[in-house]
Amino acid sequence: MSAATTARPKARKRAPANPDMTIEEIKELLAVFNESGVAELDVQRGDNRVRIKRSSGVTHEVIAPAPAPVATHNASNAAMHGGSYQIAPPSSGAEEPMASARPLVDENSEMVRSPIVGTFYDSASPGSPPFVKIGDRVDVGAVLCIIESMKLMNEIESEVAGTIVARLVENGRPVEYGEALFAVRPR
Amino acid sequence: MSAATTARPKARKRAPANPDMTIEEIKELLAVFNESGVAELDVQRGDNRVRIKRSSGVTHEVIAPAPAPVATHNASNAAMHGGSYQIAPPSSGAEEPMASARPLVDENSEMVRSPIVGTFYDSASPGSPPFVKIGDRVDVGAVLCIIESMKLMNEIESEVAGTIVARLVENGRPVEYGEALFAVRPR
Amino acid sequence: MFRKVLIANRGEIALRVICACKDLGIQTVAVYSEADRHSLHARFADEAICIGPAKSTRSYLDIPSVISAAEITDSEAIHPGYGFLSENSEFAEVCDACNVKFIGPTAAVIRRMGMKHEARRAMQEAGIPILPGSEGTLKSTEEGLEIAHSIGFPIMIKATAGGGGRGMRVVRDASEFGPMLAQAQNEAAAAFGCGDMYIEKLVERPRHIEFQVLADEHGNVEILGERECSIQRRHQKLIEESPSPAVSPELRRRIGDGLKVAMKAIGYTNAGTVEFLMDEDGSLSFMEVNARVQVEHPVTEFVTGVDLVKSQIRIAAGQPLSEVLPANIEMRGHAIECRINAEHPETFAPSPGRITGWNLPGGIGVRVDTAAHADCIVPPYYDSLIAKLITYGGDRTEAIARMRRALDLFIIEGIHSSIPLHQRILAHPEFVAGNLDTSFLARTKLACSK
Amino acid sequence: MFRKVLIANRGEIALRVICACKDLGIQTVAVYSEADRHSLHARFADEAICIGPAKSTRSYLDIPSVISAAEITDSEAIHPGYGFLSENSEFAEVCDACNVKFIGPTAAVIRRMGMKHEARRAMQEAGIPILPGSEGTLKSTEEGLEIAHSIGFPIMIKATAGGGGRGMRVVRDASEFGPMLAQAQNEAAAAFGCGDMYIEKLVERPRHIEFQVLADEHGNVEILGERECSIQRRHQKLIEESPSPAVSPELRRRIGDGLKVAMKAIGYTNAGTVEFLMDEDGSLSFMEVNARVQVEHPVTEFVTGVDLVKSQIRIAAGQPLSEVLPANIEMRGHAIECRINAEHPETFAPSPGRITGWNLPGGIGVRVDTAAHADCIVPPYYDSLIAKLITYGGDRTEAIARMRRALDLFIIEGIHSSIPLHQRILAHPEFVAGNLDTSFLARTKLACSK
Repeated sequence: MSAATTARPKARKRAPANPDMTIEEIKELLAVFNESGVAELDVQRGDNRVRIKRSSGVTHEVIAPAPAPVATHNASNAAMHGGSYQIAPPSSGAEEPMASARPLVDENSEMVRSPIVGTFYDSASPGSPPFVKIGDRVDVGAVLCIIESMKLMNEIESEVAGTIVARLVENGRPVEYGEALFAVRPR
Repeated sequence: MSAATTARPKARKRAPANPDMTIEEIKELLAVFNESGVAELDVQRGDNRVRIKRSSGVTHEVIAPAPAPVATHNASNAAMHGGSYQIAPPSSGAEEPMASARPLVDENSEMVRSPIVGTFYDSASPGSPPFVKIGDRVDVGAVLCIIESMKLMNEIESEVAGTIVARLVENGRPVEYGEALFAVRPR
Repeated sequence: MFRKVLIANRGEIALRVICACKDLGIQTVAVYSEADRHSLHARFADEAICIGPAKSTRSYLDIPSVISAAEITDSEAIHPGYGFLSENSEFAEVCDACNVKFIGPTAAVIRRMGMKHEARRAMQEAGIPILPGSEGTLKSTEEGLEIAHSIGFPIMIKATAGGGGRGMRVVRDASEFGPMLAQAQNEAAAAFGCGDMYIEKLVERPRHIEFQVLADEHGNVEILGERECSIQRRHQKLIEESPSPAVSPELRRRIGDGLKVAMKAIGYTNAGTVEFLMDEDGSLSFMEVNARVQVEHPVTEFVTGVDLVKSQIRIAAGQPLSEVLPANIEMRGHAIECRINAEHPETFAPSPGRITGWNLPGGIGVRVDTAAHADCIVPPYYDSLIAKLITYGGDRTEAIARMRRALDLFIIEGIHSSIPLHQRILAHPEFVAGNLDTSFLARTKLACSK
Repeated sequence: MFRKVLIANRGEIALRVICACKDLGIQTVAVYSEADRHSLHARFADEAICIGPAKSTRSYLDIPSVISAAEITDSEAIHPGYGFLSENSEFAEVCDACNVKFIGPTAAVIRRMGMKHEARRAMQEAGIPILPGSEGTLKSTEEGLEIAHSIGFPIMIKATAGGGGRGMRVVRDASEFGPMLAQAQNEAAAAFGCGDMYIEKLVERPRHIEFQVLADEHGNVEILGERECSIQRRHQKLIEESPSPAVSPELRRRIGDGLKVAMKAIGYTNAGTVEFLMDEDGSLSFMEVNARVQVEHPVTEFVTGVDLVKSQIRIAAGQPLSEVLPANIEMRGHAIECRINAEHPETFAPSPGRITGWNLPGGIGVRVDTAAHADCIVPPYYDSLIAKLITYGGDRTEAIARMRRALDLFIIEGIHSSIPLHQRILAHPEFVAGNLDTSFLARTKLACSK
């Protein structure tokens, strides 16, 4: 299961109405500004705003749109682990759901997500050692955990070979479809 | 009555969904700004807003009109004269009402707007010649027309000295508060 | 029936009247100030006329502008809504003079009902119970003090032209009487241009109960039950319901019968509301007449099935009540209204601005009257009511459950609203038990009464 | 009463069930597909569980996912809404096996009602009029042709497992019978995995009339009047109303009495709808039973005052009808529903996408059931119903006037909707006169029937 196959189950941030201004566009604005010789330029586009000021040879102030609401995503993850299932506001539209887990782990790691709704178990039976621990190296097909669904124990196997860098669900917790279980850094 | 005191009474076109301002447009704005000699330029178009300031220098303030809606205004005027009073849709937000008449007349002309709701008459009595014609030069206080309201004939006087460059209402038509009656180019 | 009606108002009530006109097949003319250019009442009317700048004294309250708008559009009648010109007898007179039908009582009746001591006298003559107090206006401080002593403190000093709590003082002790009277007199003179005062016995913690009147132009009067409006903050109603949990069928019938006589004697026509205070013994005493449609009229519409605004228009067009109303009106079920205001739910600070997120509750038993919508601007110039949320149920319990649910599903983002306060009130055991009076918000500490 | 209910559905009906649960003080669990992550049913439920990707076979139709969601949330009951798993007897069985109460009839009854020829037989046994046709399924083409001859052409060939017009053919001439039967059989086998067919006499231009049933788990059955759903396009209902302009009180009572016997004999429980065709003589013939809550249930709620979804839940919790329903249900007034679909009003092409502008109509006599809102996305994966607009009036004329007004005030921008079509239908003299049948759209040229 690749990180791109399933989306994050819980996102709570409202999406901006306009596409975000890119760094390229801001760069271009700065170039235009420098050529122009004006003292101040203020560009607003929906939630995005850029203000450029010249004050006799001092710096240019750039208020760029916050590109990555890191704090928000952490908060969101925390809420998820707390067992809350509250959902984003109605008007939040297209989002980049995958961005959420990024701050927790390395850029290159992939999420192992639950393919079904059920209960997460980290070992074959109560008391036995967990299938995997953080830092373990796993091969494709290695059993990572069990999701119990309708009295059936479903073994969840790794689809990548790599190292477990994070575990995201406590033993015995319910999980949704698509919920992130482990982060694996491929090798 | 200065052009800035009252707003356009009738707009019927749905505001465009606000295409984002492009860098090209901002560049052009900067060029216009530099040529203009004004101190500050503030352009808002829906969610988009551009403000440009010059560090030193004084002169007067310019409200930059949205350049586009020529067609809309003509349509609007036509509809208005047809007696319809339908109004803009709810979602259309901040507009620059003053921009409306600009395309009809010279940049420097000012609108004489109706200070009351009533019926427009261009002469003192049926059959007598109109108070003013296009091309006439008028002084401050010159009677331009009559607005009948509650059986009272209210003489509307020019607040600027200049030349009548446009007349916007037909004889005997109802007018709203703030509706443009004449355009006058000040001298 | 009228061919075209002008609505001299804005916001939800303007839209409410437009709906009634559409339901009757009547063309509509909206008037709007520059601040309301993009408002729904201007959009949904067949014609819309800008009548002035944002300031209401120069637009919605400006009689010549409104009348001119009626004239240039050939409107045959004007519905004034509530507030603004609705109880302005001069406006009603000008309408008459201009041959435009004013949808409401006659100018003479509006004027008489506006003089509180006159209305009081008219009710007393018709056998409606009134509070002990002065007969007519006070001639002097000495006379006032004497009357106050005779009925016993605490008493209320009230301006005959009063409204909204202005020119009103509670006096608990004879020593305060002189200064309080002077204060109230000054306030009334400044606010209403008339410093005439009268005295009434103070009812502590009263329930506010009002009866809905419909009267045609042929001498027929009907009473459509009562509403309880005890949940108030600074004399501003927040929640209303019908029927009142405190009014028995017997009391309802008795007051209703009295009011039929009284309103006929007064020569009342069209819709009106007679407000009462109920003391702790359950006795009702007349307070005042509101000579217009009331903000809270939908709760009566829900329980009686009668469209009050449509009725107003049909009455003004000369139809008799026998045509306007069904043969027998029975009150069925229970209805509650929450006034959703654009204000902070704790500080009550007004909160104008752009509504960025908006979800209206719907579903069974829910009615919403509003002119707001997603991405609209609530202007700072007018009153803060942005929506009326009304729920109906087979009984009060069901109406409350549905109101709670509807409040939960009502999303307003971008500005503050009174929804959180309404949620707290609807969840309060005293409210659920129907233990209501005008001090409810203060004594339950849900909001300071000041 | 249940502590917690899971709603195995999406859109307006999921929100409708959430409202009923909130009104009963029951906690709610929503399930949603990845496409519905930001939908209101997920937002307004107390808990929400993602059960799969957008494709409904892997989410809303996936029994293990739904059951697992119920298990991990400790839900005591599941409300299936309409569509999806609502008439899936296997799902009802799995619920039973997992000790989760399925809010609907028993698995056995759902299965029997799903076999159209079985339902037909059950009704016939209870004395409900059925159309002339085959007894049971056809054994051979020859037998079918013989039956067709005996009842006379034109006839309908229908699949016993059919629905939505699939596996159905009109045969007007004996020569067409063989090929048509083969076609229909193949279609049914492909669509439902069962090629069993039966024959019924064709009613040309029928009215579609259906009766609302509520039955408790103690053998009591009540009939809550009828709905007329004749305004259809390709077997999809567009407008429904109650009562039907074509059903007399006498006919209503007679069919109602028969249905009480029939549904009791069948062992029917919870809510259900019995569909009839009315021929040009005004005779009703049984067509099929829908063993679930109907899309158009709100019109019955308006005229009876009964909350059908709340009733479903209370019945499933074991309450007898004597507690669930008021002592005597009277039908009062008239209600109409327009199904507002995200589709082009002329081509009927689906129109998913972002709703950029949205104004819900409100005011007197208007109910809206919707899960859409300003700035929401209508996903392309599910059915196109985005809102149900229901109006009520003292009579049909008032309900129509209010529906026209509400349609005028309903603004949807960014996607196409069926509102313009509804406006044309509501303005059509034949509709106003109540001259309805299932060919209405075609014969009035308001939409092609194909």
